[in-house]
Amino acid sequence: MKQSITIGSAELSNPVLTASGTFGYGLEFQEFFDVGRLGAICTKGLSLEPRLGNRPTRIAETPAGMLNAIGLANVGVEAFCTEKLPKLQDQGVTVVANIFASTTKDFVAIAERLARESGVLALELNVSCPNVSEGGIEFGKNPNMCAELTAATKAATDTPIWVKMSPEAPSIIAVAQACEDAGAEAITAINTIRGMRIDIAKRQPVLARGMGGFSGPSLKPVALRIVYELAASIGIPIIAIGGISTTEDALEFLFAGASAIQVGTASFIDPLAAHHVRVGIENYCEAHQLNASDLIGLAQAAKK
Amino acid sequence: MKQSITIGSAELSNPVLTASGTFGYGLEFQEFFDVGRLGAICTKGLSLEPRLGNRPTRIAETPAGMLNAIGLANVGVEAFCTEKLPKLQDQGVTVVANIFASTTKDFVAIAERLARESGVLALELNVSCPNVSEGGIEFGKNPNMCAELTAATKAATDTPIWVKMSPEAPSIIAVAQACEDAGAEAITAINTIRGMRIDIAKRQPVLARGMGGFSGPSLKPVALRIVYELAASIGIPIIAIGGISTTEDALEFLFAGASAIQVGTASFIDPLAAHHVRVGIENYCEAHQLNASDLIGLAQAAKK
Amino acid sequence: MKKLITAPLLDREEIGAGYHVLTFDAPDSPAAAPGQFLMMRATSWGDAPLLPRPMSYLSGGDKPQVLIKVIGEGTARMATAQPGEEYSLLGPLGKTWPESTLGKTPILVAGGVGVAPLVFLARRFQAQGVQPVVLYGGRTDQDLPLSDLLDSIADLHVTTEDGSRGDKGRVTGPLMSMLNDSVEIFTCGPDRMMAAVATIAQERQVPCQASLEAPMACGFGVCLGCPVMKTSGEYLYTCVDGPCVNAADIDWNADQ
Amino acid sequence: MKKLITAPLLDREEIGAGYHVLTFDAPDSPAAAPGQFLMMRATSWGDAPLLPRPMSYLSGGDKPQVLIKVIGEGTARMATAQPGEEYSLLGPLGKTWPESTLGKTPILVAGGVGVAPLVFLARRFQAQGVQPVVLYGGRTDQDLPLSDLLDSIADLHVTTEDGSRGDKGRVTGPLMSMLNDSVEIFTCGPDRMMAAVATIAQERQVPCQASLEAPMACGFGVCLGCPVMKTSGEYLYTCVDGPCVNAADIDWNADQ
Ligand SMILES: Cc1cc2nc3c(=O)[nH]c(=O)nc-3n(C[C@H](O)[C@H](O)[C@H](O)COP(=O)(O)OP(=O)(O)OC[C@H]3O[C@@H](n4cnc5c(N)ncnc54)[C@H](O)[C@@H]3O)c2cc1C
Ligand SMILES: Cc1cc2nc3c(=O)[nH]c(=O)nc-3n(C[C@H](O)[C@H](O)[C@H](O)COP(=O)(O)OP(=O)(O)OC[C@H]3O[C@@H](n4cnc5c(N)ncnc54)[C@H](O)[C@@H]3O)c2cc1C
Ligand SMILES: Cc1cc2nc3c(=O)[nH]c(=O)nc-3n(C[C@H](O)[C@H](O)[C@H](O)COP(=O)(O)O)c2cc1C
Ligand SMILES: Cc1cc2nc3c(=O)[nH]c(=O)nc-3n(C[C@H](O)[C@H](O)[C@H](O)COP(=O)(O)O)c2cc1C
Ligand code: FES
Ligand code: FES
Repeated sequence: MKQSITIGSAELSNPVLTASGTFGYGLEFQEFFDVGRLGAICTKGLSLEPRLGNRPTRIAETPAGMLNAIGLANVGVEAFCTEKLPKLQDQGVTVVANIFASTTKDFVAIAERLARESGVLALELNVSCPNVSEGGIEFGKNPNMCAELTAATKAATDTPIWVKMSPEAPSIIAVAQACEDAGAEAITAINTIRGMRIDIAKRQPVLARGMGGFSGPSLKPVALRIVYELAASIGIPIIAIGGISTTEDALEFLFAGASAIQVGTASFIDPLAAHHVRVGIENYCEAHQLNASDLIGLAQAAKK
Repeated sequence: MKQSITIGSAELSNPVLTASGTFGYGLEFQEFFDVGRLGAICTKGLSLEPRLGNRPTRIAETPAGMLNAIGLANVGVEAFCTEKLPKLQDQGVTVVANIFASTTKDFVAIAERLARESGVLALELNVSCPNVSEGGIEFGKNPNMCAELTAATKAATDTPIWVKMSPEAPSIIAVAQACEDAGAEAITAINTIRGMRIDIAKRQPVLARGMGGFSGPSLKPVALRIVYELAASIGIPIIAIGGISTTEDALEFLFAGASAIQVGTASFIDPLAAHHVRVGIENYCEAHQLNASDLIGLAQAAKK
Repeated sequence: MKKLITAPLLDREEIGAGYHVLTFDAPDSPAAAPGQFLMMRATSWGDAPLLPRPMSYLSGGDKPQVLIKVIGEGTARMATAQPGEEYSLLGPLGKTWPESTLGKTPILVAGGVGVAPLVFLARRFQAQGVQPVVLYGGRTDQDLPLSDLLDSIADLHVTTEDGSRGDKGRVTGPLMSMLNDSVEIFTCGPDRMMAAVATIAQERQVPCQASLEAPMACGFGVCLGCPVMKTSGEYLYTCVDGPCVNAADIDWNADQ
Repeated sequence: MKKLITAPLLDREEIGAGYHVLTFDAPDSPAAAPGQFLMMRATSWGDAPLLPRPMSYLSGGDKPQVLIKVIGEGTARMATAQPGEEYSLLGPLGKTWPESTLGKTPILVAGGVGVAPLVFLARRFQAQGVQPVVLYGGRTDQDLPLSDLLDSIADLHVTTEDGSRGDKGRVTGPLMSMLNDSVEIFTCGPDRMMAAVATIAQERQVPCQASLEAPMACGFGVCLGCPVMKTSGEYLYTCVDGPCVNAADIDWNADQ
């Protein structure tokens, strides 16, 4: 059955992507499976300049989940364009660039730099990272700011703009609607929620930054609820993220109304997770004689 | 070492309570251990009139957590006062009445009814239940409404008022500060976050109401972060809830700045959980020669 | 009185595709009666799966047994449990089957894994010198665990939907032909089967007891997660007001 | 090249209080070199504990071994694992110890469970016909797993802080007396021990390789969870740039 999915002006070969920050720059997984067969990969968040990231401890485990406070360590957009992107294109990998800045000006500059390259399917604006002090998430909490940012980056590039939601926005629906009105082609949801762990022996937070972003299977019920709510509230496609490890998890999100999904933390537990989910959805579609696009929103109809 | 803890004008024999809705009316656990030795129990949420609750399916499991949409089924404040409370007093159980209404008037009426009884240590205002359509959580999201409600119930009774926070408030800190200013003697945090599961085979939400409140170990990192933030922002004691199953979990919350903790979902997995946590904290205090009150906020000092 | 104990698995026997009998070594186990259940989980589950699973006693005593069918993660783990593995067992919970009305012939109507509390009941009848009739239905002959055992202690009639064993069809067919003033029904199985049995019983004015299922978190009346609608318009809570109930009290058409 | 395989536990041997050697039956295991590690978790863990745990190879081949010390939930589960239990093993990961400089005598400085990658290294030296010196320190004689094995393949010197075995004190004492132009150091153990060894090595201008530890989520460079500060002011990532590094490159005083 047909696996392709339309996200705004982009066509994906299938609805399975990988989540930013959990899949490196994509190349690291080629040893495990053919990454080019995924719908797309989202890069680690790219900033205008390279970033070292936060000091350690950066990660901690929680029940069925984890915390991270990486602090957007990345090679910077320039090195990405010259060192990573050509290899990804060589290997036939579809790339979504996740980008981050603390000012509209810098977001626009990154978008412009990427616009000079071919082979970037979409820009995913990360306005929802809880792990840096400067801005970023402030855009994601405020509908007006987020809409302005969307419009500004859109004006700077022909590449479609996707906006990645923070679950901590006072009203995610308002933010998503504002982005839709401003020309975003898709909403990705959700980024991590801030969480914490305390080291009993040291009597201090485990993470050097105190808090970190909470991800993994334990996040799934909250992410699913948000996607379900968003799907009933906006007209553009939703790309769902949050604790997706298995085909069943992915189906839950598609049934809830997502057009595609991203596998995140699960890739740490099983580097082949995204591959298995892609094959699993394909098998489900065959077994039920449905195209992948037919799965979208099947559980919305049952709404009371 | 001394286990007693002061919460506003109330003195608790120790910092371990049980969470509303997870401990029935307290009597059900007497077969397992002496409930009177806990700091207190919080009753199932009481409304002015008895409530049947939502139709099934009301509960579902999630990774290291669960969802519930009970819909505040309860016997009503009158039956509680005549049938449950006398027995609890007989058995020496310290009782916090968790109360719920959709209007200030009804909140006040419940407070007035309970004021006629002795043996209620405090009223915990549930302004954070995600599982009923009428009001409730609207109070918990809005600092002004919540402050007015706090003041109104406070005026109606001499019993101390605690207010239970919703993690979905746009600013929990603002709500908590407003309640403090309005005379609340403690803040309890947190109630559940809304979550969801979809039944793949039926292609519809597992819960009849679609969504439910997410609780259990998986909620812990988010609850801990909120308690840590609140502790730095308000002057009244915090009673922490969210995924506490073990002594170590409880210590994390005390170190984060809570003055007491509530054991919730864990009582379903092990009806003796609260008992074990109480004994565990006592042992920890002996081993480290600290009073229970010395534990409060030990990890706040380490803040960066 | 209910008690929380930890007990090692003594033995696990696979008795057909997806069905296992688990036996625990629990000398301090409190006495349990047919129809009662326990909430069980292995210590090794850690935080996930989180909740204990409700399972009917297949037998009580100091070596309590359950019959499990693999459904999801919890039962899948039980189906691979090794002897020695430690379980927490909370029981006995809920209401037993009421005693039989004097002189009436009990007809036990079982479907699939619902057979467990009926086997235990059949043994109680056997001990009382009563020979019950058992009507046992499944989709195929693969879905009739413990039928050999039942054959030895009761007057067993089997139906399968595909005719691979016994009469072809459902239990309701033979059941109708058996009903008269001197019988009473005890049933446990899929909701739809019990609803059909209850309806027939009501039409024919035959007493009918049913053992209900509902998702459960606590098992002893504190989470309020397991309501079932009564004809009176109120809820009963399966874990404390059931699982064994008078079928006539239940609104079998309620949207649950 | 790294590979993800699932392999049953072949054997678990407890070799002292809290220490266990796990052996896997992994005929399709890729070749691993001393100092490399794998990310491992049992299939039975389900969703919790979530992340695989990094463990150094104690030996490679088609029956790879690890030495584990019980620290928390993951290692506690490993310490009770039964033969046959299925593990996922992702390896080999990270950088091996560099080859020894021609003609220099290797001194292996081990602390506690850090001994594992050094035992594997000692075997490589043995195969190359080089007899390494091993300096092995623990708090008590309970904290010296595999010391008998080491005794048989290396020139072993033991220190304990309480004097219950070998010299009383820390490894740094004997180490200082051994340093000269013709030796080089390979060390793995607690951070503080390695920092002390690295400082001494630097003062005496002796080459020193250290195998680092850091919390890890992925183990192959994609989560960016495992940075360690270098003297250059940049981070290296332990899983891909290490775990074996030149000790002189590390800022041992950085607040990690
Ligand atoms: C009082 C009582 C007695 C029971 N006695 C037995 C018994 O003797 N033997 C036995 O095998 N089972 C019995 N059950 C059912 C058993 O509790 C469930 O099959 C089990 O909890 C499923 O757990 P799981 O982790 O394998 O599946 P889960 O992962 O929890 O669920 C897997 C799928 O099965 C569905 N499911 C969950 N619970 C039930 C249920 N109760 N009925 C049907 N589908 C369900 C879920 O919605 C989900 O889609 C009893 C239930 C009750 C309430
Ligand atoms: C490259 C590498 C190789 C390793 N090789 C071995 C080995 O051969 N044998 C071995 O036993 N261990 C080894 N470790 C350490 C091992 O990974 C940890 O002990 C293990 O992950 C702890 O898991 P847990 O679930 O038991 O404890 P957790 O529950 O994860 O942690 C329990 C407590 O231990 C602390 N902790 C977690 N990780 C570490 C750590 N790396 N060091 C110290 N404390 C920690 C936590 O903060 C927590 O307080 C290695 C680590 C690395 C990075
Ligand atoms: C280690 C780590 C790093 C992450 N880095 C980024 C990032 O750079 N940009 C971003 O938008 N999201 C980042 N995320 C968030 C994920 O893309 C995803 O939204 C989140 O983890 C929830 O999905 P999951 O539960 O499947 O992991 C990161 C997550 C993790 C765990
Ligand atoms: C089944 C169930 C019923 C609950 N009912 C109430 C309630 O009536 N009133 C209330 O304030 N909180 C209620 N809660 C929320 C808990 O008191 C607690 O805030 C929440 O479950 C988080 O804690 P936990 O993770 O320890 O369970 C309920 C929770 C559960 C699981
Ligand atoms: S299972 Fe909790 S009340 Fe019935
Ligand atoms: S452990 Fe993930 S980058 Fe090193």
